[in-house]
Amino acid sequence: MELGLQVDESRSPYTVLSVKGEVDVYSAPRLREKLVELVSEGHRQIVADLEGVDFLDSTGLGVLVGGLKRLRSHDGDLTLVCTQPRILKVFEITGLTSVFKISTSVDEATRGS
Amino acid sequence: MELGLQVDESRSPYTVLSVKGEVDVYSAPRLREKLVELVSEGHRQIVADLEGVDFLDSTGLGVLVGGLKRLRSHDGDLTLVCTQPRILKVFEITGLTSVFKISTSVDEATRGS
Amino acid sequence: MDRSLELTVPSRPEYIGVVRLVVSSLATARRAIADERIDDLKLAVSEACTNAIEANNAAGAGAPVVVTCWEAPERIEVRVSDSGGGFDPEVLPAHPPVTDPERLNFERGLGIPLIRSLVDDVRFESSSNGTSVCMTLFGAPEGSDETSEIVRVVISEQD
Amino acid sequence: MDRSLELTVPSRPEYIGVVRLVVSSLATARRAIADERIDDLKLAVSEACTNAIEANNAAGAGAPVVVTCWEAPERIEVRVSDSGGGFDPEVLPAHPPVTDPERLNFERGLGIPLIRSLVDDVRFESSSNGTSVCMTLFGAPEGSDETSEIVRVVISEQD
Ligand SMILES: Nc1ncnc2c1ncn2[C@@H]1O[C@H](COP(=O)(O)OP(=O)(O)O)[C@@H](O)[C@H]1O
Ligand SMILES: Nc1ncnc2c1ncn2[C@@H]1O[C@H](COP(=O)(O)OP(=O)(O)O)[C@@H](O)[C@H]1O
Repeated sequence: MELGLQVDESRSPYTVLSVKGEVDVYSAPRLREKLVELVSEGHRQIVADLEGVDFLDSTGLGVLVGGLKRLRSHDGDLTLVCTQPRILKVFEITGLTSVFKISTSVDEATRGS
Repeated sequence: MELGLQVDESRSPYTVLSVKGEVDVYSAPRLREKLVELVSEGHRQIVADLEGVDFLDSTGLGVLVGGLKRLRSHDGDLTLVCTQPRILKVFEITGLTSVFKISTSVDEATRGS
Repeated sequence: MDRSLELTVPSRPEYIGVVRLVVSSLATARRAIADERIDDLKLAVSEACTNAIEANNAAGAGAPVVVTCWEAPERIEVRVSDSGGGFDPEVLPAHPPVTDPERLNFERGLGIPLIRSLVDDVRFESSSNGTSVCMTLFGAPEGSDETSEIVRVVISEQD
Repeated sequence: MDRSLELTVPSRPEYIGVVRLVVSSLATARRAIADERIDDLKLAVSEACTNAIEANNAAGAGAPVVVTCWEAPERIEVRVSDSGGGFDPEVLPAHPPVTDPERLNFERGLGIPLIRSLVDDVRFESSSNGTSVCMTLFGAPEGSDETSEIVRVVISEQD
Protein backbone atom coordinates (compact mmCIF):
# COMPACT_ATOMS: atom_id res chain seq x y z
CA MET A 1 0.00 0.00 0.00
CA GLU A 2 2.93 2.30 0.76
CA LEU A 3 4.65 3.99 -2.15
CA GLY A 4 8.40 3.38 -2.07
CA LEU A 5 10.60 6.18 -3.36
CA GLN A 6 14.37 5.79 -3.42
CA VAL A 7 16.91 8.20 -4.86
CA ASP A 8 20.28 7.04 -6.22
CA GLU A 9 22.72 9.85 -7.01
CA SER A 10 25.67 7.60 -7.82
CA ARG A 11 25.16 7.73 -11.58
CA SER A 12 25.89 11.39 -12.21
CA PRO A 13 24.73 13.27 -14.23
CA TYR A 14 21.73 10.98 -13.88
CA THR A 15 19.58 10.77 -10.78
CA VAL A 16 17.68 7.51 -10.46
CA LEU A 17 14.35 7.58 -8.68
CA SER A 18 13.09 4.07 -7.99
CA VAL A 19 9.36 3.87 -7.54
CA LYS A 20 7.83 0.86 -5.80
CA GLY A 21 4.21 -0.04 -5.15
CA GLU A 22 0.94 1.34 -6.40
CA VAL A 23 0.75 4.77 -7.98
CA ASP A 24 -2.82 6.02 -7.81
CA VAL A 25 -4.72 9.13 -6.77
CA TYR A 26 -3.84 8.35 -3.15
CA SER A 27 -0.10 7.91 -3.56
CA ALA A 28 0.64 10.02 -6.66
CA PRO A 29 0.95 13.28 -4.68
CA ARG A 30 4.03 11.84 -2.93
CA LEU A 31 5.60 11.04 -6.30
CA ARG A 32 4.83 14.56 -7.50
CA GLU A 33 6.39 16.10 -4.40
CA LYS A 34 9.52 14.00 -4.81
CA LEU A 35 9.94 15.02 -8.44
CA VAL A 36 9.40 18.70 -7.58
CA GLU A 37 11.92 18.38 -4.74
CA LEU A 38 14.55 16.77 -6.99
CA VAL A 39 14.18 19.45 -9.66
CA SER A 40 14.37 22.24 -7.10
CA GLU A 41 17.53 20.64 -5.68
CA GLY A 42 19.07 20.96 -9.13
CA HIS A 43 18.67 17.45 -10.51
CA ARG A 44 18.11 17.71 -14.26
CA GLN A 45 18.48 14.24 -15.75
CA ILE A 46 16.06 12.08 -13.87
CA VAL A 47 15.52 8.40 -14.54
CA ALA A 48 12.30 7.08 -13.01
CA ASP A 49 12.67 3.35 -12.53
CA LEU A 50 9.15 1.92 -12.69
CA GLU A 51 10.15 -1.75 -12.56
CA GLY A 52 8.85 -2.02 -8.99
CA VAL A 53 5.51 -0.44 -9.78
CA ASP A 54 2.57 -2.82 -9.38
CA PHE A 55 -0.10 -0.43 -10.51
CA LEU A 56 -0.15 2.89 -12.33
CA ASP A 57 -3.26 4.91 -13.07
CA SER A 58 -4.00 8.12 -14.99
CA THR A 59 -3.09 10.24 -11.97
CA GLY A 60 0.35 8.61 -11.98
CA LEU A 61 0.67 9.27 -15.71
CA GLY A 62 -0.30 12.89 -15.08
CA VAL A 63 2.40 13.27 -12.45
CA LEU A 64 5.01 11.87 -14.84
CA VAL A 65 3.86 14.22 -17.61
CA GLY A 66 4.08 17.10 -15.13
CA GLY A 67 7.58 16.00 -14.12
CA LEU A 68 8.69 15.80 -17.73
CA LYS A 69 7.32 19.28 -18.42
CA ARG A 70 9.07 20.69 -15.36
CA LEU A 71 12.39 19.11 -16.32
CA ARG A 72 12.18 20.17 -19.98
CA SER A 73 11.54 23.74 -18.84
CA HIS A 74 14.86 23.50 -16.97
CA ASP A 75 16.61 21.94 -20.01
CA GLY A 76 16.49 18.59 -18.27
CA ASP A 77 14.77 15.34 -19.12
CA LEU A 78 12.82 12.49 -17.56
CA THR A 79 13.51 8.97 -18.77
CA LEU A 80 11.40 6.03 -17.65
CA VAL A 81 12.62 2.48 -17.08
CA CYS A 82 9.81 0.03 -17.72
CA THR A 83 9.59 -3.45 -19.19
CA GLN A 84 6.44 -4.72 -17.49
CA PRO A 85 3.78 -5.30 -20.15
CA ARG A 86 0.91 -4.25 -17.90
CA ILE A 87 2.52 -0.90 -17.09
CA LEU A 88 3.75 -0.31 -20.66
CA LYS A 89 0.21 -0.95 -21.83
CA VAL A 90 -1.02 2.12 -19.94
CA PHE A 91 1.53 4.31 -21.73
CA GLU A 92 0.65 2.76 -25.06
CA ILE A 93 -3.12 3.22 -24.76
CA THR A 94 -2.68 6.87 -23.86
CA GLY A 95 -0.12 7.52 -26.59
CA LEU A 96 2.46 8.54 -23.99
CA THR A 97 5.06 6.11 -25.36
CA SER A 98 5.75 8.85 -27.92
CA VAL A 99 6.12 11.49 -25.23
CA PHE A 100 8.55 9.72 -22.89
CA LYS A 101 11.87 8.06 -23.49
CA ILE A 102 11.30 4.56 -22.16
CA SER A 103 14.35 2.38 -21.47
CA THR A 104 14.56 -1.30 -20.65
CA SER A 105 17.04 -0.90 -17.78
CA VAL A 106 18.59 1.71 -15.53
CA ASP A 107 21.96 0.87 -17.14
CA GLU A 108 20.60 1.67 -20.56
CA ALA A 109 18.93 4.84 -19.33
CA THR A 110 22.10 6.14 -17.70
CA ARG A 111 24.51 5.16 -20.45
CA GLY A 112 24.12 8.61 -22.00
CA SER A 113 22.90 9.28 -25.49
CA MET B 1 -6.92 -18.90 -3.19
CA GLU B 2 -6.32 -22.47 -4.31
CA LEU B 3 -5.52 -25.05 -1.65
CA GLY B 4 -2.31 -26.87 -2.49
CA LEU B 5 -2.13 -30.53 -1.44
CA GLN B 6 0.99 -32.56 -2.14
CA VAL B 7 1.70 -36.12 -1.05
CA ASP B 8 5.24 -37.36 -0.44
CA GLU B 9 5.49 -41.14 0.09
CA SER B 10 9.30 -41.26 0.15
CA ARG B 11 9.56 -41.29 3.95
CA SER B 12 7.95 -44.64 4.67
CA PRO B 13 6.28 -45.52 6.99
CA TYR B 14 5.35 -41.85 7.05
CA THR B 15 3.26 -40.14 4.42
CA VAL B 16 3.79 -36.42 4.26
CA LEU B 17 0.86 -34.27 3.16
CA SER B 18 1.96 -30.70 2.46
CA VAL B 19 -0.84 -28.20 2.72
CA LYS B 20 -0.47 -24.80 1.10
CA GLY B 21 -2.80 -21.81 1.08
CA GLU B 22 -5.90 -20.93 3.03
CA VAL B 23 -7.87 -23.60 4.85
CA ASP B 24 -11.40 -22.34 5.43
CA VAL B 25 -14.97 -23.53 4.98
CA TYR B 26 -14.51 -23.23 1.21
CA SER B 27 -11.30 -25.22 0.88
CA ALA B 28 -11.45 -27.55 3.91
CA PRO B 29 -13.62 -30.15 2.13
CA ARG B 30 -10.72 -30.84 -0.25
CA LEU B 31 -8.38 -31.40 2.69
CA ARG B 32 -10.94 -33.74 4.26
CA GLU B 33 -11.28 -35.72 1.02
CA LYS B 34 -7.53 -36.05 0.69
CA LEU B 35 -7.15 -37.34 4.25
CA VAL B 36 -10.00 -39.84 3.77
CA GLU B 37 -8.44 -40.96 0.49
CA LEU B 38 -5.01 -41.47 2.07
CA VAL B 39 -6.44 -43.52 4.94
CA SER B 40 -8.53 -45.64 2.59
CA GLU B 41 -5.40 -46.27 0.49
CA GLY B 42 -3.76 -47.71 3.60
CA HIS B 43 -1.62 -44.81 4.78
CA ARG B 44 -1.49 -44.90 8.57
CA GLN B 45 1.23 -42.50 9.73
CA ILE B 46 0.35 -39.20 8.20
CA VAL B 47 2.36 -36.03 8.71
CA ALA B 48 0.44 -32.90 7.73
CA ASP B 49 2.94 -30.18 6.94
CA LEU B 50 1.18 -26.89 7.66
CA GLU B 51 4.19 -24.63 7.08
CA GLY B 52 2.69 -23.39 3.82
CA VAL B 53 -0.68 -22.60 5.36
CA ASP B 54 -1.50 -18.89 5.37
CA PHE B 55 -4.82 -19.16 7.13
CA LEU B 56 -6.57 -21.86 9.15
CA ASP B 57 -10.05 -21.55 10.59
CA SER B 58 -12.23 -23.72 12.82
CA THR B 59 -13.42 -25.75 9.84
CA GLY B 60 -9.81 -26.62 9.11
CA LEU B 61 -9.26 -27.57 12.74
CA GLY B 62 -12.36 -29.76 12.54
CA VAL B 63 -11.04 -31.56 9.48
CA LEU B 64 -7.73 -32.23 11.23
CA VAL B 65 -9.55 -33.54 14.33
CA GLY B 66 -11.63 -35.76 12.04
CA GLY B 67 -8.49 -37.02 10.32
CA LEU B 68 -6.82 -37.79 13.64
CA LYS B 69 -9.89 -39.70 14.79
CA ARG B 70 -10.02 -41.70 11.57
CA LEU B 71 -6.32 -42.58 11.77
CA ARG B 72 -6.45 -43.51 15.46
CA SER B 73 -9.37 -45.84 14.73
CA HIS B 74 -7.04 -47.59 12.25
CA ASP B 75 -4.17 -47.65 14.77
CA GLY B 76 -2.53 -44.84 12.89
CA ASP B 77 -1.65 -41.28 13.81
CA LEU B 78 -1.66 -37.76 12.47
CA THR B 79 1.29 -35.50 13.27
CA LEU B 80 1.30 -31.82 12.39
CA VAL B 81 4.31 -29.77 11.36
CA CYS B 82 3.81 -26.15 12.34
CA THR B 83 6.09 -23.38 13.59
CA GLN B 84 4.15 -20.33 12.42
CA PRO B 85 2.99 -18.41 15.49
CA ARG B 86 -0.27 -17.28 13.91
CA ILE B 87 -1.27 -20.84 13.02
CA LEU B 88 -0.04 -22.30 16.32
CA LYS B 89 -2.11 -19.70 18.11
CA VAL B 90 -5.31 -21.21 16.70
CA PHE B 91 -4.39 -24.62 18.13
CA GLU B 92 -3.47 -23.06 21.44
CA ILE B 93 -6.67 -21.07 21.89
CA THR B 94 -8.77 -24.14 21.19
CA GLY B 95 -6.72 -26.41 23.42
CA LEU B 96 -5.87 -28.65 20.46
CA THR B 97 -2.13 -28.44 21.12
CA SER B 98 -2.81 -31.18 23.69
CA VAL B 99 -4.68 -33.31 21.17
CA PHE B 100 -2.17 -33.26 18.29
CA LYS B 101 1.50 -34.08 18.14
CA ILE B 102 3.00 -30.90 16.72
CA SER B 103 6.53 -31.04 15.31
CA THR B 104 8.82 -28.24 14.22
CA SER B 105 9.91 -29.92 10.96
CA VAL B 106 9.03 -32.75 8.63
CA ASP B 107 12.42 -34.30 9.50
CA GLU B 108 11.55 -34.30 13.19
CA ALA B 109 8.08 -35.65 12.52
CA THR B 110 9.37 -38.54 10.40
CA ARG B 111 12.37 -39.45 12.56
CA GLY B 112 10.25 -42.01 14.41
CA SER B 113 9.52 -41.94 18.10
CA MET C 1 -16.82 6.53 14.25
CA ASP C 2 -16.02 8.58 11.22
CA ARG C 3 -15.39 6.06 8.48
CA SER C 4 -17.28 2.99 7.53
CA LEU C 5 -17.11 0.52 4.71
CA GLU C 6 -19.81 -1.97 3.82
CA LEU C 7 -19.47 -5.17 1.87
CA THR C 8 -22.39 -7.36 0.82
CA VAL C 9 -21.58 -10.84 -0.46
CA PRO C 10 -23.60 -13.86 -1.57
CA SER C 11 -24.01 -16.56 1.08
CA ARG C 12 -21.45 -18.88 -0.47
CA PRO C 13 -18.21 -20.13 1.10
CA GLU C 14 -16.07 -18.93 -1.81
CA TYR C 15 -16.72 -15.29 -0.88
CA ILE C 16 -15.28 -15.48 2.62
CA GLY C 17 -11.77 -15.10 1.22
CA VAL C 18 -12.79 -11.76 -0.30
CA VAL C 19 -14.19 -10.63 3.05
CA ARG C 20 -10.92 -11.54 4.81
CA LEU C 21 -8.99 -9.64 2.18
CA VAL C 22 -11.12 -6.53 2.57
CA VAL C 23 -10.95 -6.52 6.34
CA SER C 24 -7.23 -7.13 6.50
CA SER C 25 -6.33 -4.71 3.74
CA LEU C 26 -8.47 -2.08 5.37
CA ALA C 27 -6.81 -2.62 8.74
CA THR C 28 -3.35 -2.64 7.15
CA ALA C 29 -3.88 0.37 4.93
CA ARG C 30 -5.37 2.43 7.69
CA ARG C 31 -2.79 1.20 10.22
CA ALA C 32 -5.66 0.86 12.65
CA ILE C 33 -4.17 -2.04 14.59
CA ALA C 34 -0.92 -4.01 14.82
CA ASP C 35 -0.14 -6.75 12.28
CA GLU C 36 -0.53 -9.54 14.79
CA ARG C 37 -4.00 -8.29 15.63
CA ILE C 38 -4.92 -8.25 11.94
CA ASP C 39 -4.58 -12.04 11.91
CA ASP C 40 -6.90 -12.17 14.92
CA LEU C 41 -9.40 -9.94 13.18
CA LYS C 42 -9.26 -11.93 9.93
CA LEU C 43 -9.93 -15.20 11.72
CA ALA C 44 -12.73 -13.82 13.88
CA VAL C 45 -14.47 -12.21 10.89
CA SER C 46 -14.02 -15.37 8.87
CA GLU C 47 -15.65 -17.47 11.60
CA ALA C 48 -18.56 -15.06 11.87
CA CYS C 49 -19.03 -15.18 8.08
CA THR C 50 -18.95 -18.99 8.06
CA ASN C 51 -21.78 -19.00 10.61
CA ALA C 52 -23.71 -16.25 8.82
CA ILE C 53 -23.56 -18.12 5.50
CA GLU C 54 -24.72 -21.31 7.18
CA ALA C 55 -27.59 -19.48 8.91
CA ASN C 56 -28.71 -17.78 5.70
CA ASN C 57 -28.61 -21.01 3.75
CA ALA C 58 -30.54 -22.88 6.44
CA ALA C 59 -33.20 -20.15 6.26
CA GLY C 60 -33.29 -20.76 2.53
CA ALA C 61 -34.17 -17.28 1.33
CA GLY C 62 -30.86 -16.63 -0.43
CA ALA C 63 -30.11 -13.55 1.65
CA PRO C 64 -26.58 -12.11 1.46
CA VAL C 65 -24.10 -11.56 4.27
CA VAL C 66 -23.46 -7.92 5.12
CA VAL C 67 -20.09 -6.93 6.57
CA THR C 68 -19.65 -3.41 7.91
CA CYS C 69 -16.35 -1.99 9.14
CA TRP C 70 -15.85 1.15 11.15
CA GLU C 71 -12.41 2.44 11.92
CA ALA C 72 -11.09 5.10 14.19
CA PRO C 73 -7.49 5.84 15.18
CA GLU C 74 -7.24 3.24 17.93
CA ARG C 75 -10.05 0.91 17.05
CA ILE C 76 -11.62 -1.18 14.34
CA GLU C 77 -15.11 -2.61 14.56
CA VAL C 78 -16.55 -5.18 12.20
CA ARG C 79 -20.18 -6.28 12.11
CA VAL C 80 -21.24 -9.44 10.29
CA SER C 81 -25.00 -9.68 9.71
CA ASP C 82 -27.19 -12.44 8.36
CA SER C 83 -30.93 -12.97 7.93
CA GLY C 84 -30.98 -16.48 9.35
CA GLY C 85 -33.05 -17.94 12.17
CA GLY C 86 -30.89 -16.68 15.04
CA PHE C 87 -29.48 -18.50 18.08
CA ASP C 88 -28.60 -17.98 21.70
CA PRO C 89 -24.84 -17.59 22.01
CA GLU C 90 -25.01 -18.22 25.77
CA VAL C 91 -26.29 -21.79 25.50
CA LEU C 92 -23.85 -23.46 23.14
CA PRO C 93 -22.90 -27.06 23.93
CA ALA C 94 -19.51 -27.48 25.64
CA HIS C 95 -16.84 -29.81 24.33
CA PRO C 96 -15.40 -32.67 26.38
CA PRO C 97 -12.01 -31.71 27.82
CA VAL C 98 -9.10 -32.18 25.42
CA THR C 99 -7.78 -35.02 27.58
CA ASP C 100 -10.96 -37.03 26.96
CA PRO C 101 -10.75 -39.37 23.93
CA GLU C 102 -14.34 -38.34 23.29
CA ARG C 103 -12.98 -34.93 22.27
CA LEU C 104 -12.21 -36.38 18.85
CA ASN C 105 -15.92 -36.79 18.15
CA PHE C 106 -16.35 -33.04 17.95
CA GLU C 107 -15.26 -31.47 14.71
CA ARG C 108 -17.39 -28.39 15.15
CA GLY C 109 -18.28 -25.77 17.70
CA LEU C 110 -14.94 -23.96 17.75
CA GLY C 111 -16.04 -20.85 15.88
CA ILE C 112 -17.70 -18.84 18.63
CA PRO C 113 -15.03 -19.70 21.25
CA LEU C 114 -12.38 -18.56 18.76
CA ILE C 115 -14.19 -15.29 18.10
CA ARG C 116 -14.54 -14.67 21.84
CA SER C 117 -10.86 -15.10 22.52
CA LEU C 118 -9.52 -13.33 19.41
CA VAL C 119 -11.27 -9.97 19.63
CA ASP C 120 -11.31 -7.44 22.46
CA ASP C 121 -15.07 -7.14 22.49
CA VAL C 122 -17.87 -9.12 20.87
CA ARG C 123 -21.61 -8.52 20.96
CA PHE C 124 -24.21 -10.88 19.52
CA GLU C 125 -27.54 -9.41 18.49
CA SER C 126 -29.75 -12.29 17.48
CA SER C 127 -33.45 -12.68 16.80
CA SER C 128 -35.54 -14.94 14.61
CA ASN C 129 -34.98 -12.38 11.83
CA GLY C 130 -31.26 -12.66 11.83
CA THR C 131 -28.00 -12.26 13.70
CA SER C 132 -25.39 -9.54 13.89
CA VAL C 133 -21.99 -10.26 15.38
CA CYS C 134 -20.17 -7.04 16.31
CA MET C 135 -16.47 -7.45 16.95
CA THR C 136 -14.12 -4.72 18.13
CA LEU C 137 -10.36 -4.59 18.39
CA PHE C 138 -8.94 -1.74 20.40
CA GLY C 139 -5.62 -0.05 20.47
CA ALA C 140 -4.76 -0.12 24.16
CA PRO C 141 -3.11 2.71 26.07
CA GLU C 142 0.65 2.87 25.57
CA GLY C 143 2.70 0.07 27.05
CA SER C 144 -0.14 -1.72 28.78
CA ASP C 145 -0.21 -4.97 26.82
CA GLU C 146 0.19 -6.54 23.39
CA THR C 147 -2.56 -4.43 21.84
CA SER C 148 -0.44 -1.40 22.60
CA GLU C 149 1.50 -2.19 19.44
CA ILE C 150 -0.90 0.20 17.79
CA VAL C 151 0.65 3.02 19.76
CA ARG C 152 4.10 2.09 18.56
CA VAL C 153 2.90 2.05 14.96
CA VAL C 154 1.34 5.45 15.35
CA ILE C 155 4.46 6.81 16.98
CA SER C 156 6.78 5.39 14.32
CA GLU C 157 4.58 6.97 11.65
CA GLN C 158 5.18 10.36 13.18
CA ASP C 159 8.93 10.10 12.94
CA MET D 1 -26.53 -12.55 -13.51
CA ASP D 2 -26.63 -14.90 -10.61
CA ARG D 3 -24.08 -13.51 -8.17
CA SER D 4 -23.42 -10.00 -7.07
CA LEU D 5 -21.22 -8.35 -4.51
CA GLU D 6 -21.56 -4.81 -3.28
CA LEU D 7 -18.94 -2.63 -1.66
CA THR D 8 -19.61 0.81 -0.21
CA VAL D 9 -16.60 2.94 0.66
CA PRO D 10 -16.05 6.48 1.93
CA SER D 11 -15.20 9.02 -0.78
CA ARG D 12 -11.52 9.13 0.10
CA PRO D 13 -8.57 8.21 -2.13
CA GLU D 14 -7.15 5.76 0.39
CA TYR D 15 -10.07 3.37 -0.16
CA ILE D 16 -9.51 2.86 -3.87
CA GLY D 17 -6.81 0.30 -3.14
CA VAL D 18 -9.37 -1.77 -1.24
CA VAL D 19 -11.78 -1.58 -4.18
CA ARG D 20 -9.05 -2.77 -6.58
CA LEU D 21 -8.27 -5.62 -4.25
CA VAL D 22 -11.89 -6.71 -4.01
CA VAL D 23 -12.49 -6.57 -7.74
CA SER D 24 -9.29 -8.37 -8.64
CA SER D 25 -9.58 -11.01 -5.96
CA LEU D 26 -13.17 -11.64 -6.97
CA ALA D 27 -12.21 -12.02 -10.61
CA THR D 28 -9.25 -14.25 -9.71
CA ALA D 29 -11.11 -16.42 -7.24
CA ARG D 30 -14.05 -16.94 -9.56
CA ARG D 31 -11.78 -17.37 -12.58
CA ALA D 32 -14.21 -15.17 -14.47
CA ILE D 33 -11.62 -13.70 -16.81
CA ALA D 34 -7.98 -14.16 -17.79
CA ASP D 35 -5.20 -12.67 -15.64
CA GLU D 36 -4.25 -10.08 -18.21
CA ARG D 37 -7.82 -8.84 -18.29
CA ILE D 38 -7.86 -8.56 -14.50
CA ASP D 39 -5.24 -5.80 -14.77
CA ASP D 40 -7.50 -4.06 -17.30
CA LEU D 41 -10.47 -4.38 -14.96
CA LYS D 42 -8.50 -3.12 -11.95
CA LEU D 43 -7.32 -0.04 -13.77
CA ALA D 44 -10.73 0.76 -15.27
CA VAL D 45 -12.48 0.37 -11.90
CA SER D 46 -9.79 2.43 -10.23
CA GLU D 47 -10.24 5.27 -12.73
CA ALA D 48 -14.01 5.19 -12.27
CA CYS D 49 -13.57 5.33 -8.47
CA THR D 50 -11.15 8.25 -8.71
CA ASN D 51 -13.77 10.20 -10.69
CA ALA D 52 -16.61 9.11 -8.39
CA ILE D 53 -14.72 10.27 -5.29
CA GLU D 54 -13.94 13.59 -6.92
CA ALA D 55 -17.58 14.06 -7.97
CA ASN D 56 -18.88 13.20 -4.49
CA ASN D 57 -16.44 15.53 -2.81
CA ALA D 58 -17.27 18.36 -5.19
CA ALA D 59 -20.95 17.87 -4.34
CA GLY D 60 -19.94 18.15 -0.70
CA ALA D 61 -22.54 15.88 0.85
CA GLY D 62 -20.11 13.22 2.02
CA ALA D 63 -21.81 10.46 0.04
CA PRO D 64 -19.97 7.15 -0.35
CA VAL D 65 -18.96 5.38 -3.55
CA VAL D 66 -20.89 2.19 -4.26
CA VAL D 67 -19.21 -0.57 -6.26
CA THR D 68 -21.32 -3.50 -7.42
CA CYS D 69 -19.92 -6.57 -9.16
CA TRP D 70 -21.85 -9.21 -11.03
CA GLU D 71 -20.19 -12.27 -12.36
CA ALA D 72 -21.26 -15.02 -14.68
CA PRO D 73 -19.16 -17.76 -16.27
CA GLU D 74 -17.85 -15.69 -19.19
CA ARG D 75 -18.42 -12.19 -17.94
CA ILE D 76 -17.80 -9.77 -15.12
CA GLU D 77 -19.62 -6.48 -14.77
CA VAL D 78 -18.68 -3.74 -12.32
CA ARG D 79 -20.74 -0.65 -11.63
CA VAL D 80 -19.23 2.36 -9.84
CA SER D 81 -21.82 4.84 -8.58
CA ASP D 82 -21.53 8.26 -7.03
CA SER D 83 -23.98 10.96 -5.93
CA GLY D 84 -22.12 13.84 -7.54
CA GLY D 85 -23.31 16.43 -10.01
CA GLY D 86 -22.99 14.31 -13.14
CA PHE D 87 -21.38 15.06 -16.51
CA ASP D 88 -21.72 14.37 -20.20
CA PRO D 89 -19.15 11.75 -21.20
CA GLU D 90 -19.62 12.60 -24.89
CA VAL D 91 -18.34 16.16 -24.64
CA LEU D 92 -15.01 15.81 -22.90
CA PRO D 93 -12.20 18.08 -24.12
CA ALA D 94 -9.67 16.43 -26.42
CA HIS D 95 -5.92 16.50 -25.81
CA PRO D 96 -3.45 17.98 -28.26
CA PRO D 97 -1.74 15.25 -30.27
CA VAL D 98 1.23 13.64 -28.49
CA THR D 99 3.57 15.19 -31.06
CA ASP D 100 2.53 18.68 -29.98
CA PRO D 101 4.71 20.18 -27.20
CA GLU D 102 1.45 21.54 -25.81
CA ARG D 103 0.58 17.96 -24.85
CA LEU D 104 2.72 18.40 -21.73
CA ASN D 105 0.29 20.96 -20.36
CA PHE D 106 -2.33 18.27 -19.84
CA GLU D 107 -1.87 16.17 -16.78
CA ARG D 108 -5.48 15.10 -16.60
CA GLY D 109 -8.27 13.78 -18.76
CA LEU D 110 -6.84 10.31 -19.33
CA GLY D 111 -9.27 8.43 -17.07
CA ILE D 112 -12.29 8.07 -19.34
CA PRO D 113 -10.21 7.28 -22.45
CA LEU D 114 -8.44 4.57 -20.44
CA ILE D 115 -11.73 3.09 -19.24
CA ARG D 116 -13.08 3.07 -22.79
CA SER D 117 -10.14 1.19 -24.19
CA LEU D 118 -9.62 -1.23 -21.27
CA VAL D 119 -13.07 -2.77 -20.95
CA ASP D 120 -15.20 -4.53 -23.54
CA ASP D 121 -18.26 -2.43 -22.83
CA VAL D 122 -18.86 0.74 -20.84
CA ARG D 123 -22.09 2.58 -20.19
CA PHE D 124 -22.33 5.95 -18.43
CA GLU D 125 -25.59 6.79 -16.68
CA SER D 126 -25.30 10.34 -15.46
CA SER D 127 -27.74 12.88 -14.12
CA SER D 128 -27.54 15.80 -11.73
CA ASN D 129 -28.16 13.26 -8.95
CA GLY D 130 -25.13 11.19 -9.68
CA THR D 131 -23.28 8.98 -12.09
CA SER D 132 -23.01 5.24 -12.60
CA VAL D 133 -20.25 3.81 -14.76
CA CYS D 134 -21.03 0.22 -15.79
CA MET D 135 -18.08 -1.68 -17.16
CA THR D 136 -18.22 -5.19 -18.58
CA LEU D 137 -15.48 -7.61 -19.54
CA PHE D 138 -16.56 -10.59 -21.60
CA GLY D 139 -15.07 -13.95 -22.21
CA ALA D 140 -15.00 -14.09 -26.00
CA PRO D 141 -15.78 -17.19 -28.07
CA GLU D 142 -12.88 -19.62 -28.30
CA GLY D 143 -9.87 -18.55 -30.33
CA SER D 144 -11.28 -15.25 -31.55
CA ASP D 145 -9.00 -12.79 -29.79
CA GLU D 146 -7.09 -12.07 -26.60
CA THR D 147 -10.22 -12.21 -24.42
CA SER D 148 -10.56 -15.84 -25.41
CA GLU D 149 -7.98 -16.61 -22.72
CA ILE D 150 -10.96 -17.16 -20.49
CA VAL D 151 -11.88 -20.18 -22.54
CA ARG D 152 -8.41 -21.62 -22.09
CA VAL D 153 -8.61 -21.13 -18.34
CA VAL D 154 -11.96 -22.86 -18.23
CA ILE D 155 -10.67 -25.72 -20.32
CA SER D 156 -7.50 -26.18 -18.27
CA GLU D 157 -9.64 -26.31 -15.13
CA GLN D 158 -11.55 -29.24 -16.53
CA ASP D 159 -8.43 -31.38 -17.03
N1 LIG E 1 -25.14 -16.38 12.84
C1 LIG E 1 -25.71 -17.48 13.38
N2 LIG E 1 -27.02 -17.73 13.16
C2 LIG E 1 -27.60 -18.82 13.70
N3 LIG E 1 -26.94 -19.73 14.45
C3 LIG E 1 -25.64 -19.54 14.69
C4 LIG E 1 -24.95 -18.41 14.19
N4 LIG E 1 -23.67 -18.47 14.61
C5 LIG E 1 -23.57 -19.58 15.34
N5 LIG E 1 -24.76 -20.24 15.42
C6 LIG E 1 -25.03 -21.50 16.12
O1 LIG E 1 -24.02 -21.71 17.07
C7 LIG E 1 -23.38 -22.96 16.85
C8 LIG E 1 -21.93 -22.90 17.24
O2 LIG E 1 -21.21 -22.06 16.35
P1 LIG E 1 -19.65 -22.20 16.23
O3 LIG E 1 -19.05 -22.11 17.58
O4 LIG E 1 -19.20 -21.20 15.23
O5 LIG E 1 -19.37 -23.66 15.69
P2 LIG E 1 -19.87 -24.37 14.36
O6 LIG E 1 -20.29 -23.31 13.41
O7 LIG E 1 -18.68 -25.13 13.93
O8 LIG E 1 -21.00 -25.25 14.77
C9 LIG E 1 -23.62 -23.27 15.38
O9 LIG E 1 -23.58 -24.63 15.11
C10 LIG E 1 -25.01 -22.69 15.18
O10 LIG E 1 -25.99 -23.59 15.60
N1 LIG F 1 -18.37 10.36 -12.04
C1 LIG F 1 -18.24 11.62 -12.53
N2 LIG F 1 -19.04 12.62 -12.11
C2 LIG F 1 -18.90 13.88 -12.60
N3 LIG F 1 -17.99 14.23 -13.53
C3 LIG F 1 -17.16 13.29 -14.00
C4 LIG F 1 -17.24 11.93 -13.54
N4 LIG F 1 -16.31 11.21 -14.21
C5 LIG F 1 -15.66 12.08 -15.02
N5 LIG F 1 -16.17 13.32 -14.91
C6 LIG F 1 -15.75 14.53 -15.63
O1 LIG F 1 -15.03 14.15 -16.77
C7 LIG F 1 -13.72 14.72 -16.76
C8 LIG F 1 -12.73 13.78 -17.41
O2 LIG F 1 -12.53 12.63 -16.61
P1 LIG F 1 -11.23 11.74 -16.80
O3 LIG F 1 -11.09 11.40 -18.23
O4 LIG F 1 -11.30 10.60 -15.85
O5 LIG F 1 -10.01 12.69 -16.43
P2 LIG F 1 -9.69 13.46 -15.08
O6 LIG F 1 -10.49 12.82 -14.00
O7 LIG F 1 -8.22 13.29 -14.92
O8 LIG F 1 -10.09 14.89 -15.34
C9 LIG F 1 -13.44 14.98 -15.30
O9 LIG F 1 -12.51 16.03 -15.14
C10 LIG F 1 -14.82 15.39 -14.79
O10 LIG F 1 -15.08 16.73 -15.09
